[in-house]
Amino acid sequence: MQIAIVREVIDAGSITAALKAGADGAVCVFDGIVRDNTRGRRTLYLDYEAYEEMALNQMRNLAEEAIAKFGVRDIAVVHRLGRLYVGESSVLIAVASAHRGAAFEACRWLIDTLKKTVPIWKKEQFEDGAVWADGEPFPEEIVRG
Amino acid sequence: MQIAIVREVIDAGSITAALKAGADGAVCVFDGIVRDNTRGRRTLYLDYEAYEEMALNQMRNLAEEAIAKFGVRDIAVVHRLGRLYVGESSVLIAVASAHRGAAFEACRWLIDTLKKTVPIWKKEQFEDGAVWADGEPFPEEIVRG
Amino acid sequence: MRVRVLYFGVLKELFACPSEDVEVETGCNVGALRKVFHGRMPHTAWKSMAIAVNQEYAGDEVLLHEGDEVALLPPVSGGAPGNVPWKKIILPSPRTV
Amino acid sequence: MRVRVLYFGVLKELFACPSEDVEVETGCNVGALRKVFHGRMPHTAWKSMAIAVNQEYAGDEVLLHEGDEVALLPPVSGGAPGNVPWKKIILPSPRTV
Repeated sequence: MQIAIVREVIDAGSITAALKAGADGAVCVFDGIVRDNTRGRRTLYLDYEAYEEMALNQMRNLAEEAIAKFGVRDIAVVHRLGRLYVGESSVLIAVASAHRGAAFEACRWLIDTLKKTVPIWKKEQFEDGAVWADGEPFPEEIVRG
Repeated sequence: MQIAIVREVIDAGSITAALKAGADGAVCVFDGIVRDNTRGRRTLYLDYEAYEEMALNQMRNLAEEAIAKFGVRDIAVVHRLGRLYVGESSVLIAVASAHRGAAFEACRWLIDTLKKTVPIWKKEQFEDGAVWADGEPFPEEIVRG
Repeated sequence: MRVRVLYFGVLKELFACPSEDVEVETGCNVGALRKVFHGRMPHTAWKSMAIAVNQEYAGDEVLLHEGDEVALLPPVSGGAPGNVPWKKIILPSPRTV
Repeated sequence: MRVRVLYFGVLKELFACPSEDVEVETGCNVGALRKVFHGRMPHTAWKSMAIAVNQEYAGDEVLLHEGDEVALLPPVSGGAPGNVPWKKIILPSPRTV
């Protein structure tokens, strides 16, 4: 299980190569990349920041939960922080499994859940100003306010 | 749109790098790899063969259909033929899209449909003999016998 | 008239050749050709067979024409390992029509 | 007793600092701390805020202890671009408790 927060370019090739093993028939990869616009407004770059120790713990917990829940063999979750330009990968999730169904489902669940529960934030820089990205609302079990 | 049948190693890195564009926020990749066993019987290698011109046409048609159906921006589908050993990729499908939901759905649909409709076959070599892999049954609209 | 029949996968081994030229009557359709080949194949190989004419999947009603490329296609198994269990197909000795 | 409160994302800008030491009464729980901060934040930033104590999400009933690390977490937005439209959050000038 490779769980990491990095500040340099995410190397998808070496991450997935390290993940594969003989028992795997399928690897599903999600690569989240910086888009050039948000609703038509041109993006210059994004600044990602995290509550880093907690984010790492959460990512590790999610990966363990996904292995148990979907029966996949192994998972890599790598998130990048700092300033990212258009086309750069902010997150890479790779899931290796004997069968493809579990690989797809675990990969989708991981990115969906990561986006709601892992304490990472991004600020988007447009040509005419910057905004903090609106996150998806926390799941009910997290906010019991 | 990159649609190809190759006989050498599939280079996932260059395929996905060539696919990405500024408007994309998500790339979903499916990497099908040769597993070391089938139901516990040890696999030595697989021999893939195709009705090549028809397979290419089918792959192209599927990619076009997926772009229309799921609204994704671009797709690469590369299948390898010949002798493949454990751990090698037989097929790579990459889908680039503004949003992740469509990327996942198109990628899943492409591999599921490819496996049922694209004329490619594989023969598995075990230590004690070889068998042609049982394919999934053709969809009803294909076999109207 | 003649059509070219291509065999793939297990059928190529079953017939011990990749293709044959087959003489058919004018007006012969895919269904009629299917019947001719039915008798030459064991049941397991026949199950869920598809036929393509000139590289398009073709139903039984499709008419054949001189020079058509007709492919007999066992269930395909490209891509990654499937979830379907693999099964041994017993090959009989090749026969001629 | 004292707890260390960490601010992230828009809150770090709102309070113009990444963290503060806050004096709270013994027996203070997350809910009570939440109320203290409620008054300091505009509604848009407050909406759907989560609180973590020592790096675990904590509900209102969780008791605070001397030296706890308490993090105020705006809705997270890691990963790839979301499907949720982005929205400008207006930052008021920082105030003190």
